[in-house]
Amino acid sequence: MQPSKEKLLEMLRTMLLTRCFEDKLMELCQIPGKVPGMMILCTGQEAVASGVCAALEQDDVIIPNHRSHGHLLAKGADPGEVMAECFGKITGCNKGKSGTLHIAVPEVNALCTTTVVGGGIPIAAGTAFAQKYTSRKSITVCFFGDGAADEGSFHEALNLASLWDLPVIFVCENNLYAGAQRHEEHTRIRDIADRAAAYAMPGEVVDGNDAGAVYAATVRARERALAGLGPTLIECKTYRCRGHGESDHQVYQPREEIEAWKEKCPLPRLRGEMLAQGLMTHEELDRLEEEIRKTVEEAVRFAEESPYPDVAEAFTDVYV
Amino acid sequence: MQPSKEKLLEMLRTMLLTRCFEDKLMELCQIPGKVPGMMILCTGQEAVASGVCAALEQDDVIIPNHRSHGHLLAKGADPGEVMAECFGKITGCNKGKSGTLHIAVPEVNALCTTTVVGGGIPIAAGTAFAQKYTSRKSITVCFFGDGAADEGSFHEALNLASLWDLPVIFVCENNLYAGAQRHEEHTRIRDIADRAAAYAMPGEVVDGNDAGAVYAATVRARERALAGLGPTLIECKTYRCRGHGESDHQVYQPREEIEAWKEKCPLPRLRGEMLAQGLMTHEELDRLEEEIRKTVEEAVRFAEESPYPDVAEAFTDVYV
Amino acid sequence: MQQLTMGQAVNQALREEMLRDFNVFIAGEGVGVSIHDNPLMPTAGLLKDFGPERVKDTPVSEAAIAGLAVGSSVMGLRPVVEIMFNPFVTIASDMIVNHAAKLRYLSGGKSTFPLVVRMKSGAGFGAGCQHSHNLEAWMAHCPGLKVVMPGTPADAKGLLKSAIRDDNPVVFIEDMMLYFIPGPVPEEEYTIPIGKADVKRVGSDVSIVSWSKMVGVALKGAQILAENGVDAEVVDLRTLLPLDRETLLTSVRKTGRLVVLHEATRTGGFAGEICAIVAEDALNSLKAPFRRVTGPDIPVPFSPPLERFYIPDENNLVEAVLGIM
Amino acid sequence: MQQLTMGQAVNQALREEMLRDFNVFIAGEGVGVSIHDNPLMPTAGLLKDFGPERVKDTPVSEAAIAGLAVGSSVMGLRPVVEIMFNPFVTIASDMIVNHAAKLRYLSGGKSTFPLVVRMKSGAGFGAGCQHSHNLEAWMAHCPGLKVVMPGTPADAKGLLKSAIRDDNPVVFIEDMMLYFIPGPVPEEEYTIPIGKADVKRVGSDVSIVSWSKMVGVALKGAQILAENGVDAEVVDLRTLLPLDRETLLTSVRKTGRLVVLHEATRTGGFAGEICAIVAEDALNSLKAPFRRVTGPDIPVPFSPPLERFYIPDENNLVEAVLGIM
Ligand SMILES: Cc1ncc(C[n+]2csc(CCOP(=O)(O)OP(=O)(O)O)c2C)c(N)n1
Ligand SMILES: Cc1ncc(C[n+]2csc(CCOP(=O)(O)OP(=O)(O)O)c2C)c(N)n1
Ligand SMILES: [Mg+2]
Ligand SMILES: [Mg+2]
Repeated sequence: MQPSKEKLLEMLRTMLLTRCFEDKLMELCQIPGKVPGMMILCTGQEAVASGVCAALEQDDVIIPNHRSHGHLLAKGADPGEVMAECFGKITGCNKGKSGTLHIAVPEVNALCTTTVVGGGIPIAAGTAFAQKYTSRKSITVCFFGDGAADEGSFHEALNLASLWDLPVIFVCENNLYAGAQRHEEHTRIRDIADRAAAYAMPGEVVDGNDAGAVYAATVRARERALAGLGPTLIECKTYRCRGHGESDHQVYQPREEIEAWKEKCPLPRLRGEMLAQGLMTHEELDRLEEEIRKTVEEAVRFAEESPYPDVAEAFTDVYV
Repeated sequence: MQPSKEKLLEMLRTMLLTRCFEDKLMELCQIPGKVPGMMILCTGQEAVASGVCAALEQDDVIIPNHRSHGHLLAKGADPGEVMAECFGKITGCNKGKSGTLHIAVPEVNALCTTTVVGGGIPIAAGTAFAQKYTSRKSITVCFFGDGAADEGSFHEALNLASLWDLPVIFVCENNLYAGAQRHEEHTRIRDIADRAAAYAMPGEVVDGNDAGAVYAATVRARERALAGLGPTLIECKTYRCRGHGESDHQVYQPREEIEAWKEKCPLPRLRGEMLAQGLMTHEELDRLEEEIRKTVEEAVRFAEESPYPDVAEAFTDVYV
Repeated sequence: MQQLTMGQAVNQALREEMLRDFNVFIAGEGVGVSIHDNPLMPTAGLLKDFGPERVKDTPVSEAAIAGLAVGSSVMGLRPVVEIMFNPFVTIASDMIVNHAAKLRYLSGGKSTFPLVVRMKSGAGFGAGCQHSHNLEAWMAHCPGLKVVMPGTPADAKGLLKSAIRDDNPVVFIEDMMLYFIPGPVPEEEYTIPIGKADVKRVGSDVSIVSWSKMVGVALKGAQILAENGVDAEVVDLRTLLPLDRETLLTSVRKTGRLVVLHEATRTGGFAGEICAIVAEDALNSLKAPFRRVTGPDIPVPFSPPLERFYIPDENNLVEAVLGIM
Repeated sequence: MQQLTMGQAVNQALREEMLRDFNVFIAGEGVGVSIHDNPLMPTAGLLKDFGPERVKDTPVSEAAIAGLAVGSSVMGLRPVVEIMFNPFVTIASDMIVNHAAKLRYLSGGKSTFPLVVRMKSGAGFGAGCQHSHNLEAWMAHCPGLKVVMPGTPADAKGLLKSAIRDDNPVVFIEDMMLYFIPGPVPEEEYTIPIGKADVKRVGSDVSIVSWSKMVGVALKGAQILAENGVDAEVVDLRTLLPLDRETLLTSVRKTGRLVVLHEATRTGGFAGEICAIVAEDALNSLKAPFRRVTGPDIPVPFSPPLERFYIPDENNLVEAVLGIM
């Protein structure tokens, strides 16, 4: 299904928001003491989260991984609260206890975000099981990387999900690297989508820099899941334009490769398409970008002005 | 490659030996206090271990699983020592510390036998890595069940073995059941061999009740491994004619299914073929069976007459 | 009162909770169709009575089983999943320890994980060290989990019902040997609170602290000690996490002597925690050095005489107690 | 003497042992090509010097990494594999605990497993509880393993060389914070025996027992205590399994006071083992109750003030010591 104008706009907005949000984070984390911990950003991969989430309803669950800002913002998380969480402030989505690596936003059904590579995949089988068990009209989407597809958890979870026809979409964001290991240095297969066959599950390769294609594939897989036909594995081919974290200088990523992929950046692509097709004017685009800049500035202000949690907070939320 | 007369004889011998050995064990374990622990037998599956091991050299390593008697005897383990180990005697292969579930016989390169389902698979990648690292002219065979192919360890190990072209053959003995769960109750795919494609590895389905076919597939895979071309997954379709253990009354295995598979029993099959092709006379067969009966009797006598380990033995072998 | 084995008591608890709350379901390897057609096993008959939608046989995939529990519980279900034997919890431990135990904290208290992981433990079946390996100390070292290890059928039933109703992840460890020993279980509906120890025998000379199968050994030992003029108190912790410090300390302050008895190997075992607490908070009351009676620091051996030697018994206990009297 | 950080010391040890013995190889996620182009990291430069045959970057597959160690070691190689962060050892724990630690015993002593599993531990990097979770107590509860946790660069180098030459499986845990703190390391070839504690400061009033990063905290604390008239002895265990009971007991018998300091969470932490040993074998020498100074029973929080609060520091230690003087 081709995305409507509204959907295209929604995707463009979340992509721009994610990019702007993360550019800001990258800037801030250079200031000592400002943003603690690692900065794992999805620059270049924004079309995946945006395309997927545009195809979902509020009730649908997503299980993000360590590279989650795009997932969260596309699912509708509040930028200020996500930013505050990255800062470790009490007003953050998780009271500052999580930090950037495992932000969960249950309000928008972004659940169980985990930084254990592959850890979200069996959990997604579990949330989808609950959706089926209680006959909800919703599904689960699990985001993970190409590296995660080598973990045992991937295998066990996909087998189980297929066996029980669980309403879940496994979205592999193949950004060509798992840490410093290039795709062909961590597995012999070219397309991770081919692994779906090992579980009698449909698998599909999608251009992960084409938000519309990601959207369309997700819509199809979601319909399948809701119809009780079980899970789908969607591999989105994309690229990690930055290092793994803020301190990774990409020495192992060929310059030309980075440049070539920057050419394929999903943002100018969608923006260009929309302008070319007359779905949006330059003026509207400027206004949108300005609005997003403001949103992110506001998010940063909110995060900066928020207090750190009181030490007593360390002891809450361990148990109910 | 078709097996020679000698190979056929070798396979028949180990199959008969395994059957006779296990029939005896099943008899003995009914006597309270005689053979402790569980009795996990490979009745009906003997052609797999026999066919595989006939294609191996002494230097080749096998990694057996919980259903190991056939693997061990086919690789050349001493029946008396294996029997004594099942009894828990000090003369057992492992001084009585292991018992039937994890008998290892390093003398014949049957290493690291494990009763953790799927546990042997990553270990086999490790032994094969060592064989490659030291340029040995030998390979590793890993035996595991259909159930084990659902464990995460299967996935991680096959991916690694393929990535590094390790000289290993993964032999899945698909006996149609993982515990009480029938094949289609634990996975959606029909042929586990199809999973090989998920690692860009060749996968092959073999009639696991045809020792010759198993032998031929192993020879091919071994040549491939020795040539540096990497691992192969061989799925041997067979059947667990007894319950999972001695106390399992097979209530979940349809009577007709058991009967049908008994018809396909690999022993009469190979025996019949050899007699029909004139590779062996009835007289020679009788002599062979008699010899095996004696070997097993002798093994039982050895086990029975051997002492239990002294309690002080409990403390040895924890560390070097 | 009805006489039930622990397997039957667990079965009753599962049955009652599944009847009470549709959100409760069970999953695991062979929890429905099983290789044991034995009515004493904890999940016997549940498939027949509740159907395959609520009694889920799984592939041999411990990580997925535990992940199923994590994911379904955050959605409001109350999964009770089974890891067949304690050492296989290793494979599920990322899900249990890094996810079930931590995701609530990581969510800032927004998500809850009302799940139960049941597993069998204990030596004595000639299964060897890859089946028999008591790892309760691992689980009790993980904030965010609760760890329950009942020693009697009645405790098992009441505690499992509490575990299922608890909004936190609970690891529930059943010693297999207890599946076959009957004991009294109340007929009427009841629960037993998690986190409360139980003094199974009142005494004044020494506090024997134990849990699970070893509680029975402790009581046998106390009997022999009584014949030798030593009046032992037997404290059954029942829950290791959260620990009932109150009952523990009250007992040791009274008796002045501490012996901890567990089947797990000694070094790094949970007896250390008990000793530390007492040595921090009740040192003044002590009349004698502590003693730990535990499995030796070896993998559980298969051979019957060695396996018997491995498992602590009442004689080991009596000897240890008499040594500090 | 050369000044090296622990990362550099580990690097030297790996380098020297790889030069000495072709059977030594290293494997893990990013041990060759790494996201850290930082010369202070333990495996920096090894790929360049030893090539991809001996420096093996692996897929993100912790169970396979540990299985590779088990299988290659039984064949006579001496793998040194890396599990990136301590909590990920859960995924490898079946291989380490049920296989590396037990298969020798199960073989009746016929097979040996000369492998090393290195892993990073410790809070303080704002990575949160799925990266920061000290689980040394798990490993130290497993007979068949050795567990080493050095506190200085020199100890790390000497102990890692011993670990690589040891014919048993060794779990070698490095606190990441120590990667960036230089200390003196002998120039000449040396090893340090596994299983020997080291008295890092001699004192007479209290025994502070610690390991890994917390040894530095203990020494800082001892300094402050000295200014307050308390003469503390600092015992660096260095190896948790096998434990040097002798050095531990000698120290506590001398000082009469025990404070155990570790970063891991309190309940079920390895301090319990230390307390138990002392309460069993040196109770008569004691002048005061024990104290444990540890991480609180919570997952490691992310937010800077909370994470700082989590990690025990010299003030917590001093307060605990003064409380029992
Ligand atoms: C179980 C586990 N192993 C290792 C790591 C360290 N680590 C963090 S991200 C990462 C690479 C993951 O690659 P991929 O799945 O492709 O995701 P990407 O980072 O490329 O988005 C690794 C190895 C981890 N967090 N969890
Ligand atoms: C990790 C693990 N989980 C569960 C078990 C219990 N168990 C023993 S054998 C078995 C079935 C294995 O099935 P399969 O791999 O097909 O081998 P088979 O027994 O059929 O030969 C199970 C579940 C185990 N030993 N290890
Ligand atoms: Mg990636
Ligand atoms: Mg099977």
